[in-house]
Amino acid sequence: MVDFSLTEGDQRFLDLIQEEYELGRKFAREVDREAEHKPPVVKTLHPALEGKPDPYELLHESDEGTSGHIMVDALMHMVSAKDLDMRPEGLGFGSMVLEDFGTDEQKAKFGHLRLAIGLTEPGAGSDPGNMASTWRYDAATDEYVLNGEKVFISAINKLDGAVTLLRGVPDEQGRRVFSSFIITKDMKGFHEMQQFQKLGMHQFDIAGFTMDDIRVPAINRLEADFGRTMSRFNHNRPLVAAGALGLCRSMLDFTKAKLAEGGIEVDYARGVKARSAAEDKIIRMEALWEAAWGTVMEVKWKQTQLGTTSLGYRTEASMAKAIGGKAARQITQGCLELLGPEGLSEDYLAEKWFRDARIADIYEGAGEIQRILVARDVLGYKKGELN
Amino acid sequence: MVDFSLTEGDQRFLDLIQEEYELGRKFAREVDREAEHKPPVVKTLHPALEGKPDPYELLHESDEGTSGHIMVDALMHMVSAKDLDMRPEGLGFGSMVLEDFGTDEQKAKFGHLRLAIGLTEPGAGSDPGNMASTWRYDAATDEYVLNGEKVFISAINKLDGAVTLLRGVPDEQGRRVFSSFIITKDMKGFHEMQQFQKLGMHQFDIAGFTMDDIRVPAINRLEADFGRTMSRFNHNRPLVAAGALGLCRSMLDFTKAKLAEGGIEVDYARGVKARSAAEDKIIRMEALWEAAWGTVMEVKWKQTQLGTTSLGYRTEASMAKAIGGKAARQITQGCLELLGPEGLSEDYLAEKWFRDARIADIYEGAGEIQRILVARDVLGYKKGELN
Amino acid sequence: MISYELSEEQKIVRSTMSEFANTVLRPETRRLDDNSKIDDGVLSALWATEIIQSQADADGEGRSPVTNAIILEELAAADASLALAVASSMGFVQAIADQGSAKQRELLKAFAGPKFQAAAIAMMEPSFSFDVSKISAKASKAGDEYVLSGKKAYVPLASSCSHFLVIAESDGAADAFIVPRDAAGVKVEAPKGTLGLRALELAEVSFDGVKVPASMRLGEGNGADIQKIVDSARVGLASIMAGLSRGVLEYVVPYTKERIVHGTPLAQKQKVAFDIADMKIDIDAMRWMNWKAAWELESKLPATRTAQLAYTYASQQTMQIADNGLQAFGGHGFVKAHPIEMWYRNARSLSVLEGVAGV
Amino acid sequence: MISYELSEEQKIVRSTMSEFANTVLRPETRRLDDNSKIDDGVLSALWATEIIQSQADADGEGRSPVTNAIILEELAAADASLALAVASSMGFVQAIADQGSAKQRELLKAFAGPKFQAAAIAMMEPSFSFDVSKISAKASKAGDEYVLSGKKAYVPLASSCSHFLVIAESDGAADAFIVPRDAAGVKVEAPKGTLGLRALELAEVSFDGVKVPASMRLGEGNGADIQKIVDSARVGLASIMAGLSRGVLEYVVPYTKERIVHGTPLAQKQKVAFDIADMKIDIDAMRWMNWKAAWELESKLPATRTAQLAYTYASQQTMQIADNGLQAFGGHGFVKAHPIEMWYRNARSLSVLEGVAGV
Repeated sequence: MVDFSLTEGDQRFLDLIQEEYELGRKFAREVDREAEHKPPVVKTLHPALEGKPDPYELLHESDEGTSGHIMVDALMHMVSAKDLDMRPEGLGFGSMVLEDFGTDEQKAKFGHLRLAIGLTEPGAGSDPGNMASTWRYDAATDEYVLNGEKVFISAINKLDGAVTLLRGVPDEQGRRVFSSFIITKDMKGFHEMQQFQKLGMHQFDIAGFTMDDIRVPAINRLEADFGRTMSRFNHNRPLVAAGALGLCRSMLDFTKAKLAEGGIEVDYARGVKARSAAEDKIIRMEALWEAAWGTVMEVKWKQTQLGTTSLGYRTEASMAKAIGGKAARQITQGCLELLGPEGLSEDYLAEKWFRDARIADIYEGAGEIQRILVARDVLGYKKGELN
Repeated sequence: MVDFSLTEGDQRFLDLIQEEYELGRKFAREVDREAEHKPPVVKTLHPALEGKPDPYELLHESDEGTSGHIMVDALMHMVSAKDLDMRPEGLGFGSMVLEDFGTDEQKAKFGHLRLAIGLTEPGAGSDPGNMASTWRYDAATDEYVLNGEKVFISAINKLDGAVTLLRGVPDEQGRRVFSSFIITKDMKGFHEMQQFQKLGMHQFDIAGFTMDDIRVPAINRLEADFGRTMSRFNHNRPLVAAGALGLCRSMLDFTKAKLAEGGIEVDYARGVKARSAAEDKIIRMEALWEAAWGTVMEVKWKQTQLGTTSLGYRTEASMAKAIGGKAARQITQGCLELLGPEGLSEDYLAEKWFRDARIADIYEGAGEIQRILVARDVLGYKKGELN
Repeated sequence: MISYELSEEQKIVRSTMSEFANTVLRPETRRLDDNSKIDDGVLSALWATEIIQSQADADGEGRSPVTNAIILEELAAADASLALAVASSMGFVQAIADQGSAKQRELLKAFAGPKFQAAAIAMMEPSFSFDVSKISAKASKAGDEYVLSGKKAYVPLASSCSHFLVIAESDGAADAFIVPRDAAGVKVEAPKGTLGLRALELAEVSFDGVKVPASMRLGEGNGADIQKIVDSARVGLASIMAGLSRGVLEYVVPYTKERIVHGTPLAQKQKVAFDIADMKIDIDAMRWMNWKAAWELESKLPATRTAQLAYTYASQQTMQIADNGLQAFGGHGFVKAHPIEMWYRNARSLSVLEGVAGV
Repeated sequence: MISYELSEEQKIVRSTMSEFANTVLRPETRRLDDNSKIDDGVLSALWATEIIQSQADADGEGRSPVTNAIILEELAAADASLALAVASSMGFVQAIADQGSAKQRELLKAFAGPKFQAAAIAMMEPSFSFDVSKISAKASKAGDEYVLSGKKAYVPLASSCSHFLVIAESDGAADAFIVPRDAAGVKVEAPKGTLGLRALELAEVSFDGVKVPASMRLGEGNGADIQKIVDSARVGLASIMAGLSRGVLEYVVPYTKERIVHGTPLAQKQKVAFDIADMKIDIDAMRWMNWKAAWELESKLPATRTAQLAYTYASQQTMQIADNGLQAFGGHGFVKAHPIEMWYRNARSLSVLEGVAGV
């Protein structure tokens, strides 16, 4: 049965995370101003959260009475803006790849590590064909030797290491085989790079690392080739969209409240000809928000049915990411336009949300890439036929 | 000196053409309803124009006291919608190619003919590489033999013949050389096709012809290769945009008048926050109209400076066509939205303008082609580097 | 508990309707547009689907706005005019089934039979300033009657309707009145030629001092909730627009794959491929929005906001999809050899017809 | 007689300004944004261009809104904040030169000198409901004086200004008053941190019962035409936005040609190439709209409509150009190693600052 009701359990989690985000909001401006120039503030639990359980952990422990942890996770992302990382980083993207594709032995050995994912390279953007980083096998020591540079990595500063995807040096046939390796920061040859200075998301670490003859044994090599490593994106992409929608939710609510103070209220009953320009714009932005919400929830529902490692929902994941990225751009731009000059001020978070949101259509696969993936599926094209 | 004033002479021509268009408007609905099912009504002068001089002919005779005939021609196109062809077709596009590139001998022989241009083929769209029609030289009779099919030809029904661009059968090197030929309807092997049934522009003939072993002597072959034949587009493309803007002008004026009757008036002084949704939409549409107007007039000014056959304004011509085509789509769609259900009625011309305007972003090079041409110029790319 | 799972019955209805729409309706669509008329054969075929009949049962258990949204999308993927012919009667029947008194619901028996029977909500008015929030038609109470005056426009199949549900302002608020077509003072005009949905024979109906017994005021004593009728109409129209958009996409895909330009299929041009991706994304999003609003209606929750958002999004994106679809066809999009030009007209028409449908 | 021909003088001014902007201003732009301040050296260099001085001559023959539109575009192609620093003082000087009484125009002598001198129009107010048509600041006449009260916001370089031209409502209509910065009751707040144009030190200025002699009411007896000031401001801002957009395009072109993705330069992807074509088309269109509105101002014709349309188009398309420009850079657009992220901030800021400029 088609159903859009929230269970009481769902609502409890949404309230919990909302409360946590609102606590964070008080510190958001300060962190936004300073996080780029100081080392990341919140490596440990933020004092404001002392004694409060982690809602995501609670959900992980039990999703009984809810619409299911995959769905609730997405709903929690959409509740409002997350302005602050207030908890130590959980398991990173790399840890999930390990969980999905590691052997039992590898999970036993590395399962405790919190691992980022190292994919992008400075000259390659989203194009794996351009990857310059390499692995080679050294038969003399039975080790793999890793070299190269990875950038735009979320939270690498706060994690223990990374799963990194590299291309082999050419084999006998001249092929350069993709393979993934687990590396940790304490390894010789691992060099962490400085934080990027960026438009927004100052609260969110994005940096990189270089590999300078890092040597690892065979157990550090994952049976996760390019396709398998990337498949985790199907879980993540809709969540990136959901996070952007949470931010847009705050932006829309703020804008509506401020306009209402000046007498501009949104009436959903009337037709377009009875509306003010501001009202019409808000209705159109909220319509886009709902469109993206429905898309995110549909893929999360499908993921629930098929299981996370299934490839059966990857087009839907790309669709969610594409429409979420578009919503992030249009809604933040549109709200700031409606807020007028006062919206530019650092006295409010609106201008920060405008800056923060812009990454949503870029990372974890830009909107252009998602559209190519969707178009390939609709048109029945393979890679190479449509790029 | 930058100057946007109209001379008294300019204004006289604009008034003349406006008067003519308004006379035509009375018959517009009838022609729209019937022109597709009956042979074109107006092959000769429409009785309503009896005794009235042709403003374009007047302008051609003398542009003294005006901003110049190239500029005034464009301004006249933008005055309002041309709902009806009320005069016998003037010189066609093909005649202009003859004028630009014919020898004196050819002009003497064919100058009296009113010639369309035959470029597009049913399977080729805008892609000349796909042209299947051919010419071959028959040494036995010293004649050229022409075969194939041409479609989407403006006013072919009303003209005497066409200049048609064909590819040669492969020569010794396997090359297929483009060449243009003058053909007339009375030639053996020339078959006129039936009018297309179409969305709009019913008043405007678009049809095609087939060539079935048409034989012509050497004098019918023009020294106009592909590039030269196409160069005439630089003159025409901005005029297509201008015609679309004339139509949009009528649409905007009608919409503003009808909304004003219901109390929605456009105030250009206020800011966006003091506007109704309808007012804001009209201002944005009029802004797009002005943007396109400025672009059309700039290329026409440049054409005036450089001369019509110059290639020095071709990127500007593409820009004018692209923005004019975009304006035609957005403004007609937007106005009908504002007019609401009553705008759908055949009691008014608005719904006709909506249908008529849609061709503007397609013929004489679709918006996509214009953007490729503009991008090539901006990026310094040649054909083949960007398609 | 959030779920996108269709019931078994819904899955069957969907595939049945899809099959019916593609095989029976789609081949007729150009002919009906050319003739500006839905002929009796097609109307009978539509009626034989029992879509309307299933709305008319007295206890209301047979009705599901979600199922109706699914049905309308499937019908409209083949022909938006025919989908709206169904949605129009559906709106009438639903409003009475949902909000009518017991006596008023008796009228619905006529819709349960095997013979085609049209009825429509008469909401819109022939004015460029019309807005659903500003109704000009008036109903004034005089004793045990209301006297109804005003002009309604764009009523689907008006001359075939047995009844109209007329929305009129009464005592400062909008209200609804059940009026038989043959009541004194009711005049159905000849159909207007319209941009799109031509086969629907959209016509004006004027009400000149029509006497309506108080018992035919929808809901009798307390009157009706007109906003619910508008909400349902918005979802109905949005579902039809989702279907129309899907029809465009399904037609554009094979064409652009087959059409070779400069040596490559059109579909391999990024501009075209991105448009196609956006169509797919927006069509799915419309559907989920429609389902959500329909689910709220089905759950008797306030649906005004979601219905407005679904309708706004569908209106905006459907126009864009039809526009980009036409563009992908180039000159072939402008001629009647392909249905694209008709869909372009229908897309613009649907998005301004607030009030003539229901789910 | 329609012409797009620049005078010889305008051609020289354009190339001089372009050279100056690229060599002197552009290298400073990131540093100024980081420091949220325009330092004295840059201000002196700007002043030394004599742009402002040329506006201040008493007979008004030296002023040309068209030339000023050209200058602002050239400056903004390098740095929008610095262009607006110029446009802000220009707006002040122009309003007084155009509409001031002889006595008021005497004040402009101070702007003819060699030392940097700022002044600004104080139009906007610190309210989310602010609109140029709804001014809250009040000026009430008391004898030979006006008493001015209200709060103004986003005044460029406020703490460096010698004077403000304060727009306030007086007797039911908007009016303008020349107020020295050191008048009693004037308080300049510390600059606000803002999304963009950070170097401009945009600040609030409050006017608390400030006494303004009637002789300092712009235009004296009959008051001023505030709409002309707004028109001129809109054209000024639109010219700056055209320049900013051009800066984006000129930066995007080489990058996308050099950046190889999947074996081909980014610029050969249709999506990117079409965005670039649209940027070029829109930037040129903005320029012609700006020239047309500026020409109307210069010709003393009513310019409200064209100024509004130029401003509306520039606001809308500049946001889109900065947005698409950023997108073409992908992750590199989000980091401060490239100026794109700053232009994205500036684009959004410029389009909401109605009233702080002039041509």
